[in-house]
Parts: sequence; structure tokens; C-alpha cells
Amino acid sequence: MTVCVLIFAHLKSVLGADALTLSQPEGATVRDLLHQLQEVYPALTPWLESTRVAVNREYATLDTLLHHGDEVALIPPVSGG
Amino acid sequence: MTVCVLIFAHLKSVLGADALTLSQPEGATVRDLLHQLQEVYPALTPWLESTRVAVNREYATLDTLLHHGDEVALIPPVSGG
Amino acid sequence: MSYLTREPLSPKEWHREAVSEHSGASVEFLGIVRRMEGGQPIEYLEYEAYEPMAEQMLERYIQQAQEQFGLSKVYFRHRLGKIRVGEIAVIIGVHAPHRAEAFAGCQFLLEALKRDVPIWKVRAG
Amino acid sequence: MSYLTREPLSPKEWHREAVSEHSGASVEFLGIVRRMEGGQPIEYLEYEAYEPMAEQMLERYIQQAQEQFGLSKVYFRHRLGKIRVGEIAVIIGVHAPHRAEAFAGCQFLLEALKRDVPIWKVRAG
Repeated sequence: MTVCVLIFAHLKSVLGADALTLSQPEGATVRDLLHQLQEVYPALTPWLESTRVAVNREYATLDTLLHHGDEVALIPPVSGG
Repeated sequence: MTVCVLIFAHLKSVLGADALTLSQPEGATVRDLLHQLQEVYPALTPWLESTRVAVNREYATLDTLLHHGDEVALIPPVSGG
Repeated sequence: MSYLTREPLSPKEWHREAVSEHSGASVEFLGIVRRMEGGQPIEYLEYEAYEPMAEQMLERYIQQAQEQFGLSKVYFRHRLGKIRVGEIAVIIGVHAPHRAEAFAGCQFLLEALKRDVPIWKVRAG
Repeated sequence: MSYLTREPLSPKEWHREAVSEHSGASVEFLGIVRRMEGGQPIEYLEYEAYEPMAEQMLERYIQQAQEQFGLSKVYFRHRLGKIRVGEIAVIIGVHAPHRAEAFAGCQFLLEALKRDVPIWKVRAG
């Protein structure tokens, strides 16, 4: 299956992209996806602790299961207002 | 000595006046003035507990000494805003 | 400085003033006359004040708020006389560098008004 | 309903709307771009958002605030893109029957924004 990963704020320059399309094995969770991203983008590691993940526009946990076509987003600490 | 007593809100109808000029003995305090008012206007009694007194536009205590020409005000509970 | 007026109030008046470069947060409170007062429908409330004392107390509380909360601007107006349902009885507007001080400063002034400033609702009709 | 915009914000817009007869208190927060940001003087801040998620979260928080605090009106706008010093980044305006709920409702929405809504300051210049 494939999922789309949206990237925001300073994480865009860390990953050098606004969005990625990633192929994931069936049964993959948010945790698995983050591990895969860390392997490809080691520079992401120090930012992960403060990064939340949304799946289909809702905050998700590390255990959230991914499905084909999901819209995943890496959400660094927000600073609106 | 004489002092002027200003009356506000519903106390105007209790006392039937907007302002009074009262003659006071030298050394009179706010407490003495309120006693004198109560004797002349017994209807004032139930209202006194919730009434504050200002002397020359500052909140005063029962022990505040009065002086000739003071502007005394009876301040029922405020309800601005 | 007069904080009391018999004219209609509008927040436009203080929004017209320039914003300081130090103002990161603006908080504005409007007190509005409601239809229901003491369980009864009304058309208006009438306010009176011990005006010189009220002005003096407001001046002092505003100075205190400016120092205590570091407010960069304060706008305060209370209307007297008859105020109809839906009209504004009081405007308290403050600017501060950050949101916490702006909310605290505005609420400090509102609580001081409600507790100490000699203004009264004297009639409803 | 769109809570995000790239146009300049003005509190005039929501003041134009009629006041409900149940509204006794109005509280408005404005977030304004300050000259000093992170100790440096700036000319502007630039904001971006994960727009569909931000809109959806704001919608939900606004509904929650209306129920929890009995708000009779909520106006919420956050500007995106470049915002110059002295200009408004966010307006949160609420009406409620009484002042305590109005302040609490406005602060609830502001804290939700600051904590959870995917909007970022991405550049200062």
C-alpha cells in the first residue's frame, strides 16, 4: 500500500520536500512509518520527539494502523496566534 | 462644623433626598454621622450593612474623622458594567 | 480624562488609534444590556454614577493595571443614562506585549469596576 | 465556513453583525505582530497552515466552546501569509450572557489554537 506524507514548517527543509509518497507493508503503523523515514532521512531524528503525526487530519498515536491512500502529516510544534 | 452628604441610587428614595447638609460636633467620625442619620431616618437601618461611606471621594472607615466642609457619600453596592 | 459619557459607545473609537510596536495582544471587553434583567424582559437600563469619585478611582485603577500588567494601552468608557437592549454599557480595551497580561489586565479592570467604582443601575424599563 | 484567510483582518467585520438579546458580554482577542520576535526587530511574520486539518479542528473546538460556555456567538479568523508589524494575525471574538463565560470561552479557543491547531510561523523578515 502507499500513503502520502505531508510535511510542514521547518521540517520541509529538514526533509527537502513538501510531501512524499511512501510504500508501506500491510499492517504498518505510524511507528513503522517514522522508523522508515528516519532511516532514509537521519537528519529528522532530533526533530521527531517534538513532532506529532496526523492521519487523515486527526492526531494519531504511534500505534495507529495505516491504510492505503491515507494522508499522513508530520506536525511540528504549532505556533499560530 | 457642617458636612455635605451625597446620596446615590435607591438610597435617594429611602432618605427622600439627593443630598443633605448635616451639622456635626467637632471630632465626629463617620460612625457618629451614620448614627445621627439612622435616628433621623430609621428606614435607612436595613441598608446600612451593605452601604460604604466615602469622604472626599475616597472610601473611608467608621473611624474616619470628619472635618468642616467634607463631602461625604453613601455608596450602596455598585452595579456598573 | 473622562471615562464616563452619556453618548453611545462604539469599539470603533479605540480601534482607530495606532497600535504600538510592543503590542502583541489586544483584549476588549464589552458589557451589553441584555433583554432579560432579574428574570424580566426590559427595553433599557438606566445608570448613574458618583462621577468625580468614579473618574478618580478609574484613573487610579488604570494606572495600577498599566504598571502591574505592563499594558501598552488602555481604553475605558462607561456610559451613563438610559442604555437600550443590545447597546454597550462599558468598553474595556487593553494592549499588552503578550496574551496573558492582556487578559489579566482587562479582567482586573472589569473586576475593579464591578466591586468598587460608584456606578449603579438605577432603573430598568 | 473558513476560519483561515490571506486577507487583512479587521474586528470591524464581526462588530457589524447584530448583537443577540442574550449577549451581555463580548470578549475579543486580537493577536498582533510585534516589532521584536525572538529578540530581533522584524518587519513581518509569515504563517502557513495545514489548512484542511486546521479548519476541521477549529470547527470542532468552536462547537465545543459554544456548548461548554454557552456562547451566543463566535467569530474566529486566522490570517496566513506575510503579516506586517502592527497587523492582526488572529481575531477571536465571543459573546455570552455573562462575563465569566465570555472570558473563559475566548481563552479556551486561544489556548486550543496555541496548542493544537496546525498553523506555524515559518519566516520572519
